[in-house]
Amino acid sequence: MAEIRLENIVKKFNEDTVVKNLNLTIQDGSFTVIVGPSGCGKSTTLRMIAGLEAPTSGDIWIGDECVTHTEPGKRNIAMVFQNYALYPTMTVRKNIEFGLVNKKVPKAEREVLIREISDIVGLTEHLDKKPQQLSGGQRQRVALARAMVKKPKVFILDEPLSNLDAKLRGQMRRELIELHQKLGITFIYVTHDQVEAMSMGDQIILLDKGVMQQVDNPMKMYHDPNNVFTAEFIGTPAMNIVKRTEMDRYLPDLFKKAAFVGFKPEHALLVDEEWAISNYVIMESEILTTETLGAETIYAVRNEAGMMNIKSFTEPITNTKKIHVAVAYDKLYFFDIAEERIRHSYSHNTIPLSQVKKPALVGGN
Amino acid sequence: MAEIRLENIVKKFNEDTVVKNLNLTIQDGSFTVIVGPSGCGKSTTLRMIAGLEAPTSGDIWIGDECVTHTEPGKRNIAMVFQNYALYPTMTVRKNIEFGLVNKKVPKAEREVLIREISDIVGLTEHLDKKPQQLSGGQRQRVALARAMVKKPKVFILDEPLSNLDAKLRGQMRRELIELHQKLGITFIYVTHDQVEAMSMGDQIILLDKGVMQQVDNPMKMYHDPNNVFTAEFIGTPAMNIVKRTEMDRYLPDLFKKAAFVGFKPEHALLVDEEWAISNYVIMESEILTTETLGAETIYAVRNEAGMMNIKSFTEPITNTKKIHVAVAYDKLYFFDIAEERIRHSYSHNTIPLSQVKKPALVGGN
Amino acid sequence: NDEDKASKENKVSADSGRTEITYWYAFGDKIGENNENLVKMFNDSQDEILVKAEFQGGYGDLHSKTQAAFAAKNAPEVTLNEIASMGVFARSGMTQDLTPFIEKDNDINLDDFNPGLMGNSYVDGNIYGLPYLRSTPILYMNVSMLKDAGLDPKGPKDWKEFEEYARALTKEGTSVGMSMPVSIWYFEAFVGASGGDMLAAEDKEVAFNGQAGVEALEYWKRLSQEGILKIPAGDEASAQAAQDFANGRSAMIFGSTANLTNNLAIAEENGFELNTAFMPSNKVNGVPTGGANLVMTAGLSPEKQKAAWEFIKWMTAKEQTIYASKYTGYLPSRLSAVESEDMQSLYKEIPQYKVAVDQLQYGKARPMAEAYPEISTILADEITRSLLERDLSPKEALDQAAKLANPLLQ
Amino acid sequence: MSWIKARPYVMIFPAILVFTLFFLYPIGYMIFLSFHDWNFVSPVKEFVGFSNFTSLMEDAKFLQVLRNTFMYSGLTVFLTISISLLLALWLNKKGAMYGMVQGAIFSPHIISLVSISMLWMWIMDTDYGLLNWFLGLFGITNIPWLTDPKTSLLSLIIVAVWKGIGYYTLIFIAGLQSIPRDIYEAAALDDTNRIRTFFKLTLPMLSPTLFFLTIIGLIGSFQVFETISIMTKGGPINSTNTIVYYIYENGFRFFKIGYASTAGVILLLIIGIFTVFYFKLLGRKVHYQ
Amino acid sequence: MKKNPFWKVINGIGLLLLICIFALPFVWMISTSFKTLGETMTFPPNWIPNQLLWENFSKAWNSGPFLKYFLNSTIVSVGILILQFATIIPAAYAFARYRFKGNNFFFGVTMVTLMIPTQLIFLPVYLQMSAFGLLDSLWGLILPFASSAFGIFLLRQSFKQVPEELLEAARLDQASEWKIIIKIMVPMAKPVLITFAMFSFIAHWNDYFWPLVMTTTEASRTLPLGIAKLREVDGGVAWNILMAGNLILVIPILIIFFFGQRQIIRAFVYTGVK
Ligand SMILES: Nc1ncnc2c1ncn2[C@@H]1O[C@H](COP(=O)(O)OP(=O)(O)OP(=O)(O)O)[C@@H](O)[C@H]1O
Ligand SMILES: Nc1ncnc2c1ncn2[C@@H]1O[C@H](COP(=O)(O)OP(=O)(O)OP(=O)(O)O)[C@@H](O)[C@H]1O
Ligand SMILES: [Mg+2]
Ligand SMILES: [Mg+2]
Repeated sequence: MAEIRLENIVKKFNEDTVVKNLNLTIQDGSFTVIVGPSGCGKSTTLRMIAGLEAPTSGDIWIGDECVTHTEPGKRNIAMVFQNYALYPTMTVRKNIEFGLVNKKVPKAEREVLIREISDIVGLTEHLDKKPQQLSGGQRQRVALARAMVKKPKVFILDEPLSNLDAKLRGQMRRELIELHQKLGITFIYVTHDQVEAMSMGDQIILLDKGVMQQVDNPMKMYHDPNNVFTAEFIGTPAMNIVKRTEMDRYLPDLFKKAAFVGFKPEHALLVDEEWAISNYVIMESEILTTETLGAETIYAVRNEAGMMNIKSFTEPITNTKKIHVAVAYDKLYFFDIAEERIRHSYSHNTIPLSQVKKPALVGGN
Repeated sequence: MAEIRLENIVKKFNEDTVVKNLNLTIQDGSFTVIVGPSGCGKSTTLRMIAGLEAPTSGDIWIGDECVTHTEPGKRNIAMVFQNYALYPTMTVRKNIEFGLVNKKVPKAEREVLIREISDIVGLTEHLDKKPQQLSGGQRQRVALARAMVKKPKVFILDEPLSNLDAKLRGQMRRELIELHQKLGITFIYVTHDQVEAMSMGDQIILLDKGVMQQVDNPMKMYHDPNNVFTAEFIGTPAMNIVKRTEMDRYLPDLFKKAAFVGFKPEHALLVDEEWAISNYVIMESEILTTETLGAETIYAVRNEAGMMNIKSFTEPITNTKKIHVAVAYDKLYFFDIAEERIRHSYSHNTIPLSQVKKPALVGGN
Repeated sequence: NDEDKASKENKVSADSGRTEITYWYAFGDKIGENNENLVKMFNDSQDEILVKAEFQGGYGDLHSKTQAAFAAKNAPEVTLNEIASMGVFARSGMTQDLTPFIEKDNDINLDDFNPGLMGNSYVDGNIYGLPYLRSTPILYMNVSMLKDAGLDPKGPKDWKEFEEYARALTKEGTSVGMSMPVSIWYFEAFVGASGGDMLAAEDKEVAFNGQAGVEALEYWKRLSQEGILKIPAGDEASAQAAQDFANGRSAMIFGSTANLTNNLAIAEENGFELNTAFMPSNKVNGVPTGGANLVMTAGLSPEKQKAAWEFIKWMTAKEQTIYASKYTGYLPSRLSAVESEDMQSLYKEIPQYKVAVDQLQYGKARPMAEAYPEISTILADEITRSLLERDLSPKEALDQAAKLANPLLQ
Repeated sequence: MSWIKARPYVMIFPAILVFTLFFLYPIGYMIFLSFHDWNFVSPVKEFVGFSNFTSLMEDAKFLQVLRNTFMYSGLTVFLTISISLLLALWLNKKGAMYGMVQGAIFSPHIISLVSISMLWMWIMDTDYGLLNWFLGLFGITNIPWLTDPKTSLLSLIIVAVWKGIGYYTLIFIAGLQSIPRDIYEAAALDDTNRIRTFFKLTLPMLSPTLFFLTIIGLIGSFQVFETISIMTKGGPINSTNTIVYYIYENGFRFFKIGYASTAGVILLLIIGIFTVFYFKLLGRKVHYQ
Repeated sequence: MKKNPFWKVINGIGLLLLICIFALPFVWMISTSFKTLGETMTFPPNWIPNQLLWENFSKAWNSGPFLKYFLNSTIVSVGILILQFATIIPAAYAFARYRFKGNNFFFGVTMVTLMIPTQLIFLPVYLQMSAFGLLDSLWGLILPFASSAFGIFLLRQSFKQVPEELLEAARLDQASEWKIIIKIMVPMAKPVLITFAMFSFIAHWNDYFWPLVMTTTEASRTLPLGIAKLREVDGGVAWNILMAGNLILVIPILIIFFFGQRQIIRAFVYTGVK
């Protein structure tokens, strides 16, 4: 059992409270992703779990054991660092072996373990190279192997992919998912990239300024944000959120108690001028920029309610700048003055996109 | 006029030919993006245009002038380096001013120029800081300002965004597009990130091992690749390409002369088992991993033709691993044994996605 | 390593019951070998006393190390004092008054020591050291050049002749008559030749700015300005002068008697004939002596004192004096040694050796004031200055030196 | 927990112990002696208050020694740094020839000062020296390098510069190599000429190196001893006497320990004030990456 | 950017001139060491001796117990090096990596020692050594240099540059602090350590002053003193033999330098002593 519990964890650096009364349970065997903007305390939280930093108050439990004062080396946790932190003077083999030697694992056994692990991560032929001689992806794998070989109960990864280029990042992401499935142990993964968070985690913890904002699975997080912060954080481009007052011209008689109204860029449709039906908000807009990303296109548009991003999967529009943005009422999100979500009577998620009657689209050229 | 022409450019480093007989015209006022894998000669090409490197043979023209032997400072080119190359010992103001002083611009005029430019890039309040005191995005802007203030005819940018995090990168990307529209001068932009290339360029030059593979606008590049290299380079995930022989079981009687068959991940549909119509290739497959990225989901699937990536914009499928992949015949790409494209009698691009009759989709959970 | 060295020595002394004493000496090469050889002979000659000889650098190094060792209370029992430093060591209580030993000991005959060398043995009326490796400056001449210039190879007798020699031997651009560094030792010789002293009686005041000193410096300055006396300055000036002489760029140099062997060898190698002569006289003959005296350090146990005395006595005895003189070219400090057959046959064979011995009849003690080393530095500076600056008269320069030096003697 | 607290102290203890025994305690002892009159052997050390200090400050010789020291240190450091900076700019290239030259100019650094002093005494000999022989080929004759008070200090400076250049050059080359190449390219695109590039980019980027070398160089040259002791013994006419040699001379040639200690205290004060001043004032202007 | 051949030639001549300025004195030294005494005094100097007088070397070597000197020099230089490593590595690590009360103070103390010339302190040290009974022993030559402020300074600089994650990774790997130092820090600081070792070795191998004052017998003397003995002669110095002695002194260093030279630039680029 390696369920991890943080109880009333507070962490201060001098007078700065970096983590504020965190209560958190990470299920055994889960792939938990911690996300949040830079400086929100993600690394600090991880480091407290690993024992590299002591909490100012509160307790940390791994399984049935309170490890708040246990040394890092004794917690049975392995960590993969953002920049891998490979020992640069040691070969790949020595890097992997180092922890085993410290644990006094006998030589023969070590050899077996190293052989096994390097097979798994595909490093067998690089065992005698130094880290500098490896590519980014290979280094990543050494860091993984070094962590895995110790057969830890918990696997902590702090932004392990942020140094890799897009292509490699995609590949490593998939390898990590597979690895988690294979090992079945608890993964705690930190990233500030929400795409990564969405694609990898089965539980996402969203932090902001040391306070937990939402804990949910990725789809819930995406479709059902608790507050403005979550809504704006998850999804690229972010959800468009405007003051209700600005939306009044388009939505004169709906949900007066809401302070903010939001909709996702991909839920907006670009439609012909003439077209209008009752259960859609229609906003006359001007296209400012168009980013074509192969299969999808992102438009930045301006209308009377402000600037908005629209994501579309049809051919890009190049023949006109004037456009109408249409958003179905049931795709709107409402937030109160404290930026908390006002949940609506019917859920957006139950109605599949394909079943909604679609307005005629403005065609690309 | 600042059209740039490269004529028979060859560049060797010692015995390595890094650029092989490049002929290229970059239109005045265009936003040209050079892409290609690492080490393909992108930077070298740029540096030859800027004059930082002399071509081994061939000539470079800017407008009507042959600049092959002109000093970099005299070419009226500004460059933004990958890591900005700001002068670390100078304040932001001095950084921007440096080139002007060299050009002997009088002090009063310099002040005006600096004020203007720092307004544009939003650095006015940071003018007296040193580069180390700025965040990545701000440094980027200093580099831009320094380049812009010289009012160059050509603006060269070598992977200027690769050091930034995803969020900032998106923002800077948009700013650069706007800047180009505002200034109307020639931009040459290097990146190895094809998403960037697609979203920013109005002309993309794809290089591989010092040889030009394709020059086209982004959509043409995306939808109408000239060869396997382009097809595999543009798009994430990359186009699925398999040997025709592997596809034979699904495509028994079509295009025997093709050596490779490909289709884009987003052109594949995941359909019910029973469903089958004649103008679709249907491949019984197994889902290996699922990446949910908010609005889209990427599946890695395996079937008898091999491993494939499928991109779908519907709710993720979680209830089954067995699935059928369907690709319309007119979404297939064919390549000959030399990996060159075999263009088909009808173009894929003229038929909008929405008009194709759709098979029933497999629903999400 | 160290411990087993120590224990080995302990064993030697324990086994034999010999009294161990340490002897520090200066200089390596022939001089060093001479010291080591003599000590070995002494140790072999008896079995009461065991002497360990240790090289300690030049006189300067030897002196500072002796002081430091004194402060640390591990000074050697026997050491050397450069003769001008006899006073400092004696008066600060570092060296032992030898008078009682001499008085008690019948073996030693003070009268046998060359009186010209004894001046520096007495401090405040007591004997603190015995002459050991001693020298005196003499004039070396390139006889071949003298002959070419039609001069008497015997050499000049007085300043007047010296000047004539120098003039005759100077050939513009090829050679000068004389090459001589600014050395206080030679200056002492010139002052002595004019009948003067460096310090006034009782060492309370300098005397070098008197008539004799001014005369000496004026003489130097005149010859140097005429270009017949070349004065290389600086610390290694004597080495340079030696080189000039070796190359025939100067026909004469002054030098210590200790250089004779070396100079003979060089003359032979470079193919010229060498002769020696007295330092030229002016009003009188009077030369300083040089080198070092053997001294015993203060505060020893009676046993060590006895051993040290035995050693000093043996080292300065006739046979050893002869040995050392022949080995190093230093002067034999005992009259009996000079008269010995050994030495006489040497003088017959190489008459140049005899000059120095003969000159000793005019030997004078060097000043021994505590501040004399510092005064020498000051004086050398002022002399150099006067030689370099045309307008600075010798009198002024010497007065200036006196002004700086006198407070040091208070 | 307490072990964790004690750990750093345990780790620095051996080093600090060595420093205390062999540097700090002696310094304390020296300060003690500077208030006394003593000649090594006399059992009493007579307390004299500040009289050593006052007489030292009135001693014309000492004042000249101070002047010599400043002159020597200032010029040595200035010349070494400027020449080696130029050499570094020149030699900072790849190639066997350049490697050889770098090795050659560094080689004086590995040879003992004693050997070097003897060698140079010979080279600078007025009549037989290599230097004058060489200059003679150009019609310059008989410069009395070490024997004329006008040139003697300069001669010592030449030796120090000659010895130091290789080491400094190497460090400068290291500094140059750590300057990113692309800022030079940026400057090229800004149409910058060489001189401006040097003064506006290279020099400021090298400022930490300059800083380090100036401090190390000054401390080192304040401590010059061997060359003087062997080549000139402070002469002629006191023209090359610098403070450490002066201290040694007074203490061990003239038996004035208190006086020498006082000069030592003054040397320490000078070095100390200088270092603090330099760190405080110039340190701020230095660019660190 | 284009090199014209004229400048190439000028450049080449310049480089040769540099080599001459810095290496010719040694050539002269070598040449002198083979000459007869008379030949050393000829003017202008002969670059190539009339005959190779190898006996100068044996004369120099036999002028004292040179084998003993050689051994002592080696023991002292190597001994100092070993002790320095033992003291500076933990100290530099503590200064670089731990926050503790007095960190700055003790580091300041360390730096102060950098400013003190040995000529100032030898007398008290001499008295102290005498009190410990270590005078005239190799220990007296080794102990005062058992630590090095310069070494601590350099090493601290390079230890500071090791990223914190590396240490944390090691701690998670259950490595003790000691193990971290030995297995991670030291290997990473290798170029700096080698450079420091070179400088330290050269300095102490060549040191003249300290052994001169601290030793009184041949048993504990080092090479430079043996060489100096050749110079300490009342009368003319035998330059040929002296130079032969100096060559004997220099050769081991030359060999070490030959192997270490490449490390130096690397070390300085690496430490940020720049
Ligand atoms: N050792 C420390 N001393 C003082 N403040 C610290 C320390 N470590 C972290 N902080 C502060 O704590 C806050 C949280 O830091 P943390 O590293 O946990 O952020 P993060 O969420 O990991 O950010 P990023 O995404 O940039 O890595 C930051 O404001 C940071 O400045
Ligand atoms: N100065 C040089 N000397 C030798 N080879 C060089 C030099 N500069 C570049 N090359 C080589 O030329 C090839 C092309 O380099 P270039 O920098 O143009 O690649 P790139 O396309 O910009 O790659 P990246 O995306 O990694 O920046 C590479 O193989 C590189 O190793
Ligand atoms: Mg972090
Ligand atoms: Mg590049």
